[in-house]
Amino acid sequence: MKLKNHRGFILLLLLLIIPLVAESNYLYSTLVIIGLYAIIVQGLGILMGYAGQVSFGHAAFFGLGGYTAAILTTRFHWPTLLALFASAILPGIIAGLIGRQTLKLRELYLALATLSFGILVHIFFNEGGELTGGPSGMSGIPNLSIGSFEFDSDQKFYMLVWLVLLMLLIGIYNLVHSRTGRALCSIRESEYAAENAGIDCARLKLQAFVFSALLAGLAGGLYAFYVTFISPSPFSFHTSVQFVLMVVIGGLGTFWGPVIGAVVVVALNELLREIVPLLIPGAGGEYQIIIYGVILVGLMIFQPKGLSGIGQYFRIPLKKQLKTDVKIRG
Amino acid sequence: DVKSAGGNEPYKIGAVLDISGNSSSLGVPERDTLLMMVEKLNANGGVKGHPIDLTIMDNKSDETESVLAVKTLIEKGALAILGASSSGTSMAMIKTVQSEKVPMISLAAASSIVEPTSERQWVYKTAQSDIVMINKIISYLKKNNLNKIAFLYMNNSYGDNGKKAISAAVKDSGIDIVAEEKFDANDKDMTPQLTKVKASGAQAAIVWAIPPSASILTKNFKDIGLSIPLIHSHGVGNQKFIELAQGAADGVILPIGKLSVAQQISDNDSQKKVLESYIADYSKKYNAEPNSFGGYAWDAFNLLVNALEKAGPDRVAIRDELEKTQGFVGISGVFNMTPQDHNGLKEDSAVLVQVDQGKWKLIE
Amino acid sequence: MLLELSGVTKHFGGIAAVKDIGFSVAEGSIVALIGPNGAGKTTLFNIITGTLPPEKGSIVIKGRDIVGLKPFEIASAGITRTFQNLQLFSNMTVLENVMAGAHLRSKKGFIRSFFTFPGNCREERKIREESLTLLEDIGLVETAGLFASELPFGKQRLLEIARALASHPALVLLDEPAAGLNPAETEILTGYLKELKTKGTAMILIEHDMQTVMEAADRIVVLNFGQMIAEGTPAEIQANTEVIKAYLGEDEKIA
Amino acid sequence: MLKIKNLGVYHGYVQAIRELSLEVKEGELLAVLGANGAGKSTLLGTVAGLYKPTAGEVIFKGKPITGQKPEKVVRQGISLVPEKREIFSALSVLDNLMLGAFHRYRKNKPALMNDIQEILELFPALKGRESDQAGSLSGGLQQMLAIGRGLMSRPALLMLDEPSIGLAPLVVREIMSILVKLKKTGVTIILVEQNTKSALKVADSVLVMERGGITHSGNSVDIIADSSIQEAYLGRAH
Amino acid sequence: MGEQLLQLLFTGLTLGSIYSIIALTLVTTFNVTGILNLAQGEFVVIGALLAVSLQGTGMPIIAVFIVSVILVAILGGLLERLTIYRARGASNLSMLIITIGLSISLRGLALLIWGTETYSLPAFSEGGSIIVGGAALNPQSIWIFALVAVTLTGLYGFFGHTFWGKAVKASVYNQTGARLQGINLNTISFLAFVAAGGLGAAAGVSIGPITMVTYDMGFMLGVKGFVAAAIGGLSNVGGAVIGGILLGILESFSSGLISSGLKDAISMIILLGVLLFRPEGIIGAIRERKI
Ligand SMILES: Nc1ncnc2c1ncn2[C@@H]1O[C@H](COP(=O)(O)OP(=O)(O)OP(=O)(O)O)[C@@H](O)[C@H]1O
Ligand SMILES: Nc1ncnc2c1ncn2[C@@H]1O[C@H](COP(=O)(O)OP(=O)(O)OP(=O)(O)O)[C@@H](O)[C@H]1O
Ligand SMILES: [Mg+2]
Ligand SMILES: [Mg+2]
Repeated sequence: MKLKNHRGFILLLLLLIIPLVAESNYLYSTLVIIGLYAIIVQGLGILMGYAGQVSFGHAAFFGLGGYTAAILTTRFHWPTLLALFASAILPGIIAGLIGRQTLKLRELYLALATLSFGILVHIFFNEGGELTGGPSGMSGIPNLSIGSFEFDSDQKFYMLVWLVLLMLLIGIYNLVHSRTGRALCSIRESEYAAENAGIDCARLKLQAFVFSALLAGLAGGLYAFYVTFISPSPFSFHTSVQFVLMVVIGGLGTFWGPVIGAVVVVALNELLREIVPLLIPGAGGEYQIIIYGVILVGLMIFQPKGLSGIGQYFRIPLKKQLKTDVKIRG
Repeated sequence: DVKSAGGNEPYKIGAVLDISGNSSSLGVPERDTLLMMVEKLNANGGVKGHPIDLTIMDNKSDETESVLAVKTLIEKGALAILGASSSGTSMAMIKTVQSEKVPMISLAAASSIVEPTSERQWVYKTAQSDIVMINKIISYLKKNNLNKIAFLYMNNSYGDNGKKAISAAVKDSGIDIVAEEKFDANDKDMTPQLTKVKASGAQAAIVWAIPPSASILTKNFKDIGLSIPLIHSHGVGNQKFIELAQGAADGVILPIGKLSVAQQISDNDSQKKVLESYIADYSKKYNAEPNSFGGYAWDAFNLLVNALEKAGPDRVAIRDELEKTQGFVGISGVFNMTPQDHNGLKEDSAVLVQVDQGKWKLIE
Repeated sequence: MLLELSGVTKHFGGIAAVKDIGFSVAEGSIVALIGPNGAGKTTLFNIITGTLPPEKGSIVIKGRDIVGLKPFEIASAGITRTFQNLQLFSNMTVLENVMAGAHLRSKKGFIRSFFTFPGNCREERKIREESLTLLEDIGLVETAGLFASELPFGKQRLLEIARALASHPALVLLDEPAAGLNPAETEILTGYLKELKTKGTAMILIEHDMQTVMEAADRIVVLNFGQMIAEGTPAEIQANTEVIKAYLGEDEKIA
Repeated sequence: MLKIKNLGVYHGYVQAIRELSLEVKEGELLAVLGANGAGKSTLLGTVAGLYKPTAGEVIFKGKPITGQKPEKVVRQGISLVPEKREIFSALSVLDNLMLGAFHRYRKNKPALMNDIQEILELFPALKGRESDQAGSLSGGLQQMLAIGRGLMSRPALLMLDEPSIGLAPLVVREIMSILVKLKKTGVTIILVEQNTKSALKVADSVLVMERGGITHSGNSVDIIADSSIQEAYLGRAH
Repeated sequence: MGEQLLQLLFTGLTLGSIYSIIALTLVTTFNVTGILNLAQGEFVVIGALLAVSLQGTGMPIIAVFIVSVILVAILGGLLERLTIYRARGASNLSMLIITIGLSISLRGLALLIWGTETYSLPAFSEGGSIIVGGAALNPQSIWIFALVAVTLTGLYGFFGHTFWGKAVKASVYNQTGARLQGINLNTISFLAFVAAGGLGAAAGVSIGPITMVTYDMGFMLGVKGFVAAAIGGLSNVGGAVIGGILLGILESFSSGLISSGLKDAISMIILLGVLLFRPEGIIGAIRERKI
């Protein structure tokens, strides 16, 4: 394989060296959050971008992972690492159970079904009484530890999250460049034709769904161990929408898209928080919100295929680029 | 410019507030109060000649954003953190301030924010805990021989904490909760819940909610012809509640901090002067009445300034000074902190009021 | 016999789209299915491939009844098809379309795909080579890197055929493969199909171009209003007056 | 009637039409032949306004219509029956036909119903299925519907992109005779066909395209006689 | 008990009227443009907030209603030109994201102008609840139903009986086909958003007296409307109204008789049931053949 194809991975490896040079907990936290989102969105990207199945309920799997970790460690005193595994597996199992029926639905109907699943789970977090701590949530989640090594600093957590992400990315890279990746794409393009080519669409869609739920759950578990406090509010419908935004902004059906989407959305939020008050003195959150929305709309108008497509501007010489723009009108 | 105020190095402090998002009705008056306080303090020479450099960050009522915001502030060298506005966003910050050893004064009510204090050495709060308010209500109920009550609460952490507190408080008090109903912050009609209350035979209804749902409930209450006493929580302690309830609020009873009835409290009350000056300052600057949320911010800011004056720019010393606070007269009450009590407010910080022709009236 | 149909029936509302159809396809033979528009030809394909459930009747391939199986199971039993209303994987390249068609000829599942490195995967390379050969044979190899949607209409049809052949099926159902091809191109296609037949692939061919039908088919089945009105060799059909009246027209001269 | 000068059209960075010029006279039936990918559909699409040319001019009845949007072009009296049919599959057959006359009527007039009856006479196979969903029709019936819808707009210039696709031989012949009749009423027709034999029978003049340009043009008799064209496009049977 | 049930029914109808009107506006845009407009809730809120400000100037309520409807209709058209129009040809998902972006920005704008405060609007008619059989019915909900009825009749007439209505439907099913018949998609999309804005504002002004108005309530209203529309089949105007009423009654009875905490859960379960067993909605919509 050519080096060129792996520039992204090399960049990621370089990112892991940051701790040797930088010493900002804020930076690490931001990167941890980006990393967690990237894990979720990368899985969701397989489901949405490759298999073509929209989900507006992934915050539920994220939350299920988080609550699994929280409940197992605080109520049942499981070892943290074991609880982390469980936090990935349980959402996976739930996805397996609900997916078979749900994935028969198409497009908006699937979006609605996943949305209502997400809201149901969110209600469960709120109404779970003693088990989930209700709307006030649960605190006192221990730090994640492997043996006697404890992930008690932002820096250590950052290394962990991005290593996990890197390993997942390698796996996903293999996946999308394999027979399975191709089969997923063909489901997205035409289920009839895919079935007639011998592809078991129902099964493959389910696998992609379970896979994305596993990743979301894993990220949820990591989140619980990172913040050590958990409550229903980060797992609402809004969060599911954020995840979909990240996938689409990054670029559907592209390998790097989801990661780019996660970075851009989180970084944009953080940047706006810093920059807006500088541009408009005395500006509160209102301006941030407005500008964020406007940027979102702008991205979709000018880069409807997502940001990962921007690379093409640097590769195709300008002349050809101009011709590319002459497309079907309307 | 901040530096020029006293010529001395400014003291950096940070605030994380729920300025936008679900709890923005809390965060906005808090922000306004803080901005006003800083301006006034710096104009008067700051803390021993050091101006205060306050950075306010909006967490959008989001817990994850709260964590990121508090880390930014600590990174920028904040000596202490004020906020966050609501319980969830405050809870999310605790791990960070505990491990980074930065004093934090939350503006939210839940007692779990500061308890157990053995695990919350760095965390303080200025809003009265629910139990303070509940006790006020319980004594009213006993006095009027109301033994069967209905409890209605909002389905979020505010309502949830209220429910926990009242369930604990009614034990062994001879009062029975005969109906317990909840509703969503977004609900547009609480008649179904109230129909159940009506059928339950309760002698009084206690509601733990904030407007607009609290106001809608009050309207519905009147509409379906319920005539038992309606007791709300301090969550409705602003004029907005009365306005939105459009006349239905008359007769509503609630425990509240003294801010809303500052004129009516006795001149002997040690808080009177403080309250009146806050009201005057705030009304002058913003052309509006301040509310209790702003009051929490006032208290947090002044507690911190007090500690800073004694301790100087040293986080450990600030924390120690906060814990030693005694007899500090604030908007929400008189604060007496101890190593076991990081809130420091007692029952005397609240009064019972009744709405009478659209105005608060002190009833004790 | 490779495929045997009997008593296959399907209604849509009041319309009997396919009624009591029975015929068989011998191994390595071409059966043409002709009939006026709306006669039920495509519907029959949909039934054989499991896309539509029949109301009645049996469909047996290599001795196994496939009624009730899912389309992908029927594909793995050796039947693939092309679509009259094209169903290409538009946002995939021509080569990927064919490789997706070869799905059945490789084995790696979801988990194994996740853990193996594709660069080292022999299976993947083999499929790629074979797909390119297939494209070469059908005349699409220069366009291998284009998106399927960028092909002109006629070539999209050829691509459908290539994709259907990629899994090396025992039987291919072709729904108007020559539509959109000019006579010269049709001739090449006919030659290609005949060659395929000699290599042992059986076909059912829906086609309105009589020249192709007469030249390629071993047997012809004629449908009209869902019913089978004739079956026989090309010569027999050409002489069948009912077929001429319903479908071919009196003055049609067939070469 | 229609004049095209030095037309150039791109799809992405593939040039589909290069420096193409042609002229169609009023009442003429022009057949356009050519291999797959020659650019025939692109040519019709560009005249109809679906694609925007990068160079050249399209002039209809003396007025330039270059680069106009399809909804505007159709109002000038140009109608395209596209190769992918583009029928409204969830609407009824009747609604599909009605909409063909959208730019003429915009109201449900009796005249409209008469027109529809006429079309149904031309395609008896569609009779009795007026209220069926267009998408449930068989491929060939959908093709008839698309042609019928194109006729409903009563164009001065009718462009058909491979109308014979999917149609039974009898019906193809029927369509060709309809075209001849239409021509007699003064309609100008451009017919893209792969069914060369049928097309040549009815065409006045013929144009052969290759790689986006015109390689041969002339009246149909000459073209049939041209042996090089014979070989390339007409196959063995002539 | 009977009185309680009647009360719950009345409450359900009040809620149902709110959900129906929002579902109706959602379905209208969806039918016309194929876009699910997640900013619809924001149109409702801005309409109501504008009415609050206008009312402050002492205008009579009828004038407030009309001016607010006109202003938001203009806003809708403006936003369509600035965003949807520019993005034409993009995928459905991109369009959905654009409407999400719009809703975020509009919410921010509302926050900027009107702040976090909750406002109330006066009811259309004076006087308190109507008491029937011991249960109270909010008279404002009758006004909302009137609005629903008028809108519904208008939409039925338009889609079912006019040439334009057919053209609009056709343009959703096949854009190229529609343009080739001379149907101007740009105009249709523009008008659809003008209508969405106007209808949204009308809904906002009429529900305001019941729900009160805060800058951020649009999102929840949008979601409820979306659910109601889906129960009704997503592209069916009559279904949207029935779905809305059903949802309202369901919520009312489940919080009155079962548990208020589980009220949303119950409506979600119903929605899932409808999706899984009758994906075309309770009023079946047609399905097309693809092969
Ligand atoms: N899903 C469906 N719903 C309703 N009717 C259908 C459906 N599918 C097919 N039909 C009807 O069944 C009949 C047979 O259709 P079919 O597509 O099999 O015809 P065909 O022989 O392939 O015709 P063509 O040569 O025109 O493609 C037609 O009348 C068609 O309208
Ligand atoms: N949407 C598109 N994107 C990219 N390239 C396209 C597109 N449509 C057509 N082309 C290219 O433009 C050229 C001309 O295509 P066109 O469809 O006009 O050919 P045609 O003569 O109509 O062929 P056919 O007889 O197969 O219909 C071809 O090379 C084709 O690959
Ligand atoms: Mg067919
Ligand atoms: Mg073509």
